[in-house]
Amino acid sequence: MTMEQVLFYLMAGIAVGSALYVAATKNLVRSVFMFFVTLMAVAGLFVPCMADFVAITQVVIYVGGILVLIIFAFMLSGRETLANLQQQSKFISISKVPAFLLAGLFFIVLLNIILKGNVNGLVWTEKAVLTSNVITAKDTTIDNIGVNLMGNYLLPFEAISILLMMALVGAAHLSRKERGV
Amino acid sequence: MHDLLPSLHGQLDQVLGSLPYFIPEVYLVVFFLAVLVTDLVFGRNSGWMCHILAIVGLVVVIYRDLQQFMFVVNESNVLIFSGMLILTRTAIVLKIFTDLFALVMLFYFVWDDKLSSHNKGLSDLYTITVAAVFGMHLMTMASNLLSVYLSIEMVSIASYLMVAYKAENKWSSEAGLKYVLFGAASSAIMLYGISLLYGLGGSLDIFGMAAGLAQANPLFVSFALVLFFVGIGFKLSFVPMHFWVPDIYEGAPTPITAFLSTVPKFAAFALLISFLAPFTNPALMWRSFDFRLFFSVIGIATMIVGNFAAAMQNNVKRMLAYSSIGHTGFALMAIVTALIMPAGRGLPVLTFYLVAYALAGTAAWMLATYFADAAGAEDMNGYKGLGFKYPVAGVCFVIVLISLTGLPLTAGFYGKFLTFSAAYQAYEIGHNTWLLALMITSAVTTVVSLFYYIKIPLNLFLRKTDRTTGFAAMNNWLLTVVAIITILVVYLGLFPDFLTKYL
Amino acid sequence: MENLLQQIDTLTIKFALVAVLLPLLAAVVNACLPGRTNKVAGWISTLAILGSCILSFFVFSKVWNQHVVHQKVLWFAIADTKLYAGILLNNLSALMLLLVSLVSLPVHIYSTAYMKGDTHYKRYFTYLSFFCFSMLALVVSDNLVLFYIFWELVGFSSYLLIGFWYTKPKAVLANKKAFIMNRIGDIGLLSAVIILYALFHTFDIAQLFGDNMSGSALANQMPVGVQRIACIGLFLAVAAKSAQFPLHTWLPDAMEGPTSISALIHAATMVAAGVFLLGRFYPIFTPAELTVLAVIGCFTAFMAASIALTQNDLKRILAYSTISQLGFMVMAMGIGAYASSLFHLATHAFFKCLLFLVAGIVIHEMQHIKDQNKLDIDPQNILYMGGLRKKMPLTFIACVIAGLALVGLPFTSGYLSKDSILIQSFEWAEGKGWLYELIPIGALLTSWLTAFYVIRLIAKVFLGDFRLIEFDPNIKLHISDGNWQYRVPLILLALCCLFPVFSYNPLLYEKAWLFNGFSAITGLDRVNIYHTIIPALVNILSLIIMYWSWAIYTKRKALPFPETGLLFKFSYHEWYIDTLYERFIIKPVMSFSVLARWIDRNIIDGFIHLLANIGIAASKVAEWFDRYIIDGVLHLLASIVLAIGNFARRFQNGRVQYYLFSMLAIILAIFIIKTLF
Amino acid sequence: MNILSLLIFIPLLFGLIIVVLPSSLRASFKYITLLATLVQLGISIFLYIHFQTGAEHAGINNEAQFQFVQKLPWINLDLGSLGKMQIDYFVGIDGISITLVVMTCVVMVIAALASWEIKSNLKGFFALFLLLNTAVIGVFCALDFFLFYIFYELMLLPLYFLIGMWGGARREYAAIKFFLYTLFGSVFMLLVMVGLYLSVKDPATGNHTFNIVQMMNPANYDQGSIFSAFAHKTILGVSARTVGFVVLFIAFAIKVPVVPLHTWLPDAHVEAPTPVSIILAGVLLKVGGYGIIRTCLGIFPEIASSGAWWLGLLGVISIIYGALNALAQRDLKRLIAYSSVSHMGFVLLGIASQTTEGISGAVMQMVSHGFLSTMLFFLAGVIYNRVHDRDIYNFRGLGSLMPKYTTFTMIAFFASLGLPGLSAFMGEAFSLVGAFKSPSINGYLPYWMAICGSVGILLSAGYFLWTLQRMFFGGLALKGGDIWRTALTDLNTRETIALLILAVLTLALGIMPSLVFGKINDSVLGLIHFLSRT
Amino acid sequence: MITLTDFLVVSAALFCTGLFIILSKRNAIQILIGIELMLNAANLNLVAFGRYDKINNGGQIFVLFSITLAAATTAVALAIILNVYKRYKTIDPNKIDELKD
Repeated sequence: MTMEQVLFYLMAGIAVGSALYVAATKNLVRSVFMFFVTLMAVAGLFVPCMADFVAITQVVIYVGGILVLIIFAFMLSGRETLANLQQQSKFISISKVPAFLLAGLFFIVLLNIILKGNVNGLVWTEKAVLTSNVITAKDTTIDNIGVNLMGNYLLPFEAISILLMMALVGAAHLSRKERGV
Repeated sequence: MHDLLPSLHGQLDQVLGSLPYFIPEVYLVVFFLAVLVTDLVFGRNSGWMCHILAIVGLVVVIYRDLQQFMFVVNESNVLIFSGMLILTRTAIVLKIFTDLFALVMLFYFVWDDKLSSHNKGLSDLYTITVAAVFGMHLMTMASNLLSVYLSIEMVSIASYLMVAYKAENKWSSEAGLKYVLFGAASSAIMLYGISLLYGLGGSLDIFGMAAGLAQANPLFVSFALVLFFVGIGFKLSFVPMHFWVPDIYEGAPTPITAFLSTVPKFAAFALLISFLAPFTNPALMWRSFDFRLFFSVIGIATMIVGNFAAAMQNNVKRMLAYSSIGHTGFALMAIVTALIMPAGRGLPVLTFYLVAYALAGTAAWMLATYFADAAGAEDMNGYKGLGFKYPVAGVCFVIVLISLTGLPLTAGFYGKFLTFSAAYQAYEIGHNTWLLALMITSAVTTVVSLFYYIKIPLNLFLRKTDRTTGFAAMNNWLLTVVAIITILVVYLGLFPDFLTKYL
Repeated sequence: MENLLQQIDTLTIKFALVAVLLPLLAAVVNACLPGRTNKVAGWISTLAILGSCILSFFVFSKVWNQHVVHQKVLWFAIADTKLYAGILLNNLSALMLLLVSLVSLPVHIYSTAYMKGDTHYKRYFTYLSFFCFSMLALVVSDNLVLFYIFWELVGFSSYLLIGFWYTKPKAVLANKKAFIMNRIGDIGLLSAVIILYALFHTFDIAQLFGDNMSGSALANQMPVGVQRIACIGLFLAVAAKSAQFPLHTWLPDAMEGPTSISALIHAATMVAAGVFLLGRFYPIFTPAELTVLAVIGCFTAFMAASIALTQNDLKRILAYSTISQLGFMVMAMGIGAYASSLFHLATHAFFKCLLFLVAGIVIHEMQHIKDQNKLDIDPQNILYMGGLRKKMPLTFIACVIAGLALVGLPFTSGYLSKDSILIQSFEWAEGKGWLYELIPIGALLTSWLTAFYVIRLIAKVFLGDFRLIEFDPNIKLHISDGNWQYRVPLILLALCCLFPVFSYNPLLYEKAWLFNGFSAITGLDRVNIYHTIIPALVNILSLIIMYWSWAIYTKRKALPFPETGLLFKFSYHEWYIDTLYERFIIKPVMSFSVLARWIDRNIIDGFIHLLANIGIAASKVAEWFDRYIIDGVLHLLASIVLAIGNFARRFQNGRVQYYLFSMLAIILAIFIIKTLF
Repeated sequence: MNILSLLIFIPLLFGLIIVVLPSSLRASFKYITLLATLVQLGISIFLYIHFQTGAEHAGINNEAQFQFVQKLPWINLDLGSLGKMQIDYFVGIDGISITLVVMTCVVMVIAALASWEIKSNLKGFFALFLLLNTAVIGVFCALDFFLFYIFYELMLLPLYFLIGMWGGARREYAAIKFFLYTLFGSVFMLLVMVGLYLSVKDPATGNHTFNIVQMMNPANYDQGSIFSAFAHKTILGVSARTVGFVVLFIAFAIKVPVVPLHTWLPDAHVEAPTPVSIILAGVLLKVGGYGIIRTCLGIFPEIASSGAWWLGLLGVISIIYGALNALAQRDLKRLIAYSSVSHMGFVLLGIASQTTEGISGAVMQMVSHGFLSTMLFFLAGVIYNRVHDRDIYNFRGLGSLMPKYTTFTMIAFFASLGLPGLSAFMGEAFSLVGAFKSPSINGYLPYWMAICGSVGILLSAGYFLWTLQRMFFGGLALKGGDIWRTALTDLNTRETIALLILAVLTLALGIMPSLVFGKINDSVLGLIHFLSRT
Repeated sequence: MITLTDFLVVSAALFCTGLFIILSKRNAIQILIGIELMLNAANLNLVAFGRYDKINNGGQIFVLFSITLAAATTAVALAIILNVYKRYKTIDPNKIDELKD
C-alpha cells in the first residue's frame, strides 16, 4: 500500500462521499459547498494521472467560475426557492425511489461492465507502455499541452473562443433588463 | 524536455495547408465578428444592420461553399487540421443546404410577428444564428471526438439561447429551461461515452478510435457507443431522446422551431454519417456492435412514436413536432441502408430526403406562422374555413403537407421513393429482415401520417367557420417565399434529377 | 335450278325477317307518336301484325314439309369465336311463326276496341307490338344467344303488360312476381346455353340439335354430369315460362293485366314458349329426364284442373285451365308425343285465346253494368253473372265452341290433339309397370275435370238467368256483343277451333297435317286398341259429366207442369240422382280442389315468400356484417393506432425530469438486455 | 404533340385556364369544363376510329404493338452501383385500354353535365374536376409503371376534396376513409413497384426500367433478383412473387372494390356530389379492374393462374354479398353503390377464369357498368336535387308524376339487371361463359362458382324490381306532400340529353357488342396466349 | 499501483450520483450540479486514460475543453433559469409543466 494509493483512495473516498452528501442533503447551501469539496477531490484525483495542469484548471474554472455563478444564481433566485427547498423529504423517500433504483441499477451495470471489460489489458495502453508513450512523473505536461494547443488542437481552440463569445452574448441578452421596461 | 517542439513547425504548416479548405468557415467567423461588433457599437437600433450583415454573410458563405463544391468535388476526402475535420463531398453538399436554409430562416425571423415584436431586438439572435451555422459547419466535417463534442455543444448552446431568446415570454423560457436541462444532461452522458470511447479506442481521431475499439471488449464498447449516441440522438431527436421535442417546439417562437427542426438535422446526420464511416470499412472486422440492428430498431420505434403520437394532436405546432420525429425515423432507414452497403445510394438518398423534408417543413412552419399571425389560429379548430379566406396559403399548405406525406408530384414522394429503392437494393443483398420491417413500418406510418396531415386541409377547406372578424392583413413576403418553396417542392416532384444529379 | 332455289330461300328469309321486324317497327313508331291516347297507334300495330301474318303465311307455305331454310350473318366475334345472327326456318319455327302472328291478329283488332278510352292507349300498343316482335323473333332465331335474348324479352314485355296499370298495387306485385319467377327460369336456360357452348363452342341450334329435330345432333354426346346441370336448368326454364309446378303461381296473378293481354300472352303464345323450348332442345333429354318431365306435366295438369273447379273469378278459372293444358303439353313431350304436344299447342292457342276474349267481353259488359247501376260487385266474379246468352248470343256461341274444344269433343280441334296425347300416353305407359300407368290415368281424370269446370263456367255465365235480378229486379242491362272489333276476332278464332282447319277427318288425329308435319319422331300406326277405345271412353264420360254439371249449376225450380206421377217421379229421381252425385262425387272432388287451391296459395307461394324472406333476412345479415364486422375491423385498427399514440403521449407530461427518467430507463433497459444476452 | 398526350393533358390545360380566370366569370366555368370534356371526347373518338385491329396490334406484352405510343425520357437518376434509373414518360394504348379510354371520356362529359348542380366555389370544383380527369385518362394510357403510379396517386387528392368539400352530411368521414383505404393499398404497391424496378433490366440499355411491358417478360429479370421467376426468392418465407402479386392485387382490389375491401365505397358514393359519384363509379372502379388485368395478370401470370381459384372466390363473394347488401338498403344511392360492388364482382370472376370469353366479358362489363352506373347515379342525383332526399320509402308512385324520369330509370335498372339487348347482359353473360368454360379449359374455377355467379343475376333482378315497385309504381305518395309534388318536376332538357346519350350507348352496346369486342379481341387473345404460355 | 479500473469505478460512482441528483432533486440549480458531477466523472476517465497518450495528449486537452464548455453551458443555463424564475416564481422543474400534451 504505497503512499500514492493511500492518497488515491482517500481522494476517491472524499469525492464520492461528498457527492453522496450533495445528493442527500436537504439544505441547498450546504450541498453547494459540499459540491465544492467534491470538485476539489476530483482535482486531487487528477494528480496521480500526471494531469497537474488540468487539476489547476479544474480548481480555477470550476471553483472560481462555475460554483460562484451557481451561488450567485441562488442569491438572485430569492428566498422562497430556498424556502420551498427546505421542505424536501429525506434521502430516500417515495418520490425518490424510482430515481434511486435507476441510479443504483445504472451503477451496478456500469460496475459489472467495467470489471468484466478488463481495461487494464487494453491493447493500445500496452503498446503505449512499450513505446514509452506514457506520461511519467518526470516530464511536465504544460509545454506539451501548449504545443498541442498551438498545433493539432488549434482549430478547437479557436472555435471554442467563438462559442464562448456566443454564449456570452446570449446569456447577456437573456439576463439583461428589457428595454423600455 | 521540449520533445514536441520540433513537430510544431510541421503542425503549423499543416494548419496553413488546410486553410484553403476552410474558407467558408473563415468567412463565417468574419461575419460573426462583424455582426457582433455592429450589435455592440450601434446598440439598440442595430437590428436591421445586423440582419443585413448576417444575410450578406450567409450569401457569401454559400458562394464560397459552391466554390468549394466546384473544386473539391473531384478530389477524394480531405483531412484538415491534423484530422480534426474531414471534408467529403456529402459534407459539402450538406453544408450548402445548411447555409441555404439558415439563410431562409434569417429572412423568416423578422416575418413572425411574435418574434419580431421582441422588445430586446433581434440583433443578438443574428449573432447566435451565425455562430450556430458555424457550429454546424464544424459538425458536418467533424472527424475527431473533440471536434464532435465541441461542435455539438456549440450548436446545442446556440439552440438553448434561441429557444429561450424571447425572454419575456413564459413559454419560451420554460421551453428554454427544459431544453437546457435535457440537453446538458444528455451531453454529459455523451461526454461520459466519449471518455470511454477514448479510453477503449485509444485515440480521439475516430478512425484510430474505430481501429482501437475493434480490439476492445465488445460489451464495453457497445456500452460506450450507446452512451455516445445519446448525444447525437438528442440532436436528431430519435427515440428515446425525443421527449423534449414537442414541448420545446411548441414553446419556442415558431421561426426558431422551424430553424431547429430543419437546419441542424443536416449537420447532425452528416455527423452520424462521418462517425459511422470508419466502422463500415470492411478492413477492420467490426463485430462488437451491430449498428444495423441498433438503428433499425431505433428507426422503427421513432417512426411509430412520431407518427402515431401525432395522430391525435390538435395543436398544429405539436403535430408538426411529432411528425418531424417521424421523419427522422424514416431518414434512419437510409442510414441503415448506407450501413449495409457503404458503396450504395444511402447517403445521396438521405440528402435528398432531408432536403425534401426541410423544404416542406420550412414551408409548413412558415404557414403556421402565417395563419397564427393572420387569424390567430394555433390549433386545428382555429383553421376552420381559413382556406377560403386565404386561398393561396391554403393551397400551398395542402401541397406542402402532401409532400410531407410523400404523395407523388412532390419532392417528398421522391424522398420516400428513393429511400425505398435504396433500401430494397440493400435488402436484396443481405435479406436483412430488420430492413424489411423498417420498410413495412414506414409504409404503414405513411398511411398514418396522412391521417393527421390531412386534418389541416380538412379544417382549411372542408369545414366552414362562422367567424368574420379578427382577420389581419398579412405581409406578403412570407407568403411569397412560401409560394416559391411550394413551387420548388412541386418542381422537384416533377423533375427530381434537377437536384439528384448533384448528389 | 340451284340458283333459283337459293333465290327463293333468300326471299323466304327476307319475308320472315320482315315479318319479325314489322311489329318492332310499329313499336318504335308508336313510341315516337305524340299524345298518350293516340288512336293511330292501335291501327299501326294492327297493320303491322296483319303484314307479318300474311308474310308468315307465305313463309309457312314455302317451308312446311320442305327443306329447312337457314341463313345467318356474322353478328360479332368475341376473341376467336364468331357469333352469327340468323334465321332458322323449319317446320317448328314456321308453324310457330304462323301461329303467333295468326293469334295476335285478332287480339290486336280486339284490343283496339277493348282498350279504348284507356289513358295509356299508346303505351299499350307499343308494348303489345314489342311483345309480338320478341315472340316472333324467339321462334325463328337460330342460335342460343338470340334465343335467350328473346326468351327473356318476351318475359320482359309480359312484365310490362302485366303491370300495365302500374297504379294498381296488385298488378305491380304480380308483375314483379312474374318477372322474378321467370328470371329463375332464365338463369336455368342461361346456364344450359353456356354449358352447351362451353362444351361444343357453338351457339348454333341447327348444329347443336340437328336441323329438323332429327336426333343427329351434337347435343347427344354430352358428359353425364354436365348434362344433368344443363337439363335441370332447362326444366327450370320450362317450368317458369309455361307455368309448370312448382313455378306456376305467377300465372294466376298475372291476370291482373288487361284481359286481351292474358288472351295473347298468358294463354296462347308466351306461355307456350316453354313447350316450344322443349321442342327445340328435345334431343338433349335422356329418357329418364323425359319421364320426370311427364310426371311434372301430368301432376300440374291434374292439380290445375282441380283448382279450376272451384274458382269464381272468371279469369282465374281460365288461367288455371291454361296451366293444366300446358301441363298436358309438357306431359306429351315427356312421353315422347312430340308431334301431339305441338299439335295441342297450336289448337290450344286458338281456343284458349278465344275463351279469354269472350271473358274479356263479358267482364267488360259486367263492368258496364256495374258502372251503370252503381253496384259494388267484382265484375270478374261468375256468381254475379248468368243468362247472358240472351244478351250476347254470338259471344255465347263462341264460348261454347271454345269450351267444347277445350273439353275435346269431336268435331273440334281440341278433340284431335287431346286424344292423340291421351292415346299415346296409354301406349307409352303399357308394359312399363303400374306406376307408369298413373300418368295416362291422371291425364284421363284431368280431361274429365276439364269437362266439368268448362260446363260450370258456361252455365254460370251464360245459362240460367241473370243473378243480379234476384238482388234488385229493376236493374238496367244495356249490354251486347259489342261492335265488329269484338265480333270479327271471335268469329275468326271460333272457326279456327273447328276440325277442318287441321284435319279433313274429324276423328283421326293421324290425318291431321300438322301432326304429320312432326311425326318424324313418333311414327305409329292405328293397329293399337287404344285408338278406338279411348276416344269413345273419354268422350262418353265427358258428356255424362257435362250433363251432371249442367244439371248442378243450372238447377231449376220444379218443372212448370203439374206433378202427375211419372214426370214428377222422373224429376224426383233426377233430384235423387243429383243428391247422390252431390254426396259421392261432387263433394270430394270439390273439397280436393279447395285443398289443392289452398296448397297452391299457402304452401307453394308460401315457400316462395319464404325464399324471398330468407333473401331479405340474408341481406339484413349482410348489411349488419358490413357495418359492424368489416367496418368494425377498420375502426379497431384505427383505435389501435390511437392507443399506441396515446401510450407514446403518456410520457409527455411536461416534466423534464420525467423525460430524463424515461430516457435513462430505456437506455438502461438496452444495457441490461445487452449484458444478459 | 402526340395525340394521346394531348388527350391526357387537355383537361389540365383547361383547368389552368379556369384557375387563372377571375371568379367573376364563375358562370362560365361549367361551360369551359364541358368544352374540355367534349374536346376530349372528340379526340378519344378519333383514337377509337383510327385504332388498328388485328393480331399484329395485340399489344399486351409486345411493346411494338401498342398504338399512339409516345416515349420520352423523363427522369434520369444516376444510382451509382444500380446503374441509371431511367423513368420514361411512356404512354400508349392497346385493345384493353382503348375502350376504357373512350368510356371514360363519355362519362366525363356526363359528369360535366351533372355538375351543373354545383353551386359553391365553382373555381375549385372545376379545377379539381379537370385535374382528376387528367389523372384518370393518364392511368389508362400509362405504360411505365412509375408513370402509372403517379397518375394513380394523383387521383386521390382531387377526389378527397371533391368528396370532402361538396359532399353530403358525413362527407368528412367518407373522404378520409376513401383516402386512407386507397393510400394503404398504393403505399405497398409502391414497395412492390420498386422491387420490380430493381429486378427488371431493359435488355436494350441494360438499365433497370419501370416499363410494364418489359416487366412481363421473364427474360428481362436479373438472375437472383427478388422478383425473378427463376430465382425463387422468398419474403418472410413466402414466395416473393406471390407477395408481389398479392400486394398489387390488394391495391387494385380496394379500387374495384372487392369484398371485404369495399366499405369505403358506399360511404364515398353516397356522400359524394353527383358528378363525383359518377366519376367514382363510372371510371375509378374500372381503374382497379384495368390494373388487375394489366399488372397483376401481366407481370405475375403464373401466380395469377395458381391463385385464380381465390380470385374467382372473391369475385363470387362480391357478387352475392354486394347484391344482398343492395337488397337491404333504403337509401337509393347506397343501393346503387352496393350494386356496383356486385357488378364489379363479375369483372373479377371473368378475369379469374382466364378464358377469352371471361376476359372479354370482364372488359365489356367494365365498359357497360361505366355507362350504367353513370346513368344510375345521375338519376339518383336528379331526384336528390329536387327534394334532397333519397330514402326509397319516402317516394311512391313516381311513375305517374315523372314519366320521363321513370322511363329512364327503368331502362337503367333493366339494363343493369342484365336484360338482354342492353350492354350489361353481354358483359355478365360472357363473364359467366368464361366461368363455365374454365373448368373444361384450364380447370381454374369449379362449376359452382359459375352457378353462384348466375344467382347474382337473380338477386340483382330482385332488388332493382323491388325498388321500382316501391318508388315508382303504385299510387302517388310522397313524404314531403305537396311541396315535393311541386318540387319533383320531370327531367329538363340537359338531364334528358345526358340520359339519352347513355341510354342509346347502352342499347348500342347491347345490340352491337362488336363495338367493344371488335377492338379488344386481339388484345384478349394476346393476353390469353401470354397467360397460357407461362 | 493504481489501475485504470479503479479510476473507472470512482468515475462510475460519481456519474451515478450525478444521475441520481438530476433525477431526484426538485431544483433546477441542483440538477445543474448533478450534471456538473457527471461531467466530472467523464473528465476523470479522460484524464485517467490520457496518461497513456503522451504525444498528442488527447485526454488532458479534451478535459480542458470540456471544463470550459461546462462553464459556458452553466452560464447559459443559469441565465435561462433566472428568466424562468422571473416568470414562474419557482425553479422546480416539476412545477414548470405548462407545455405538455
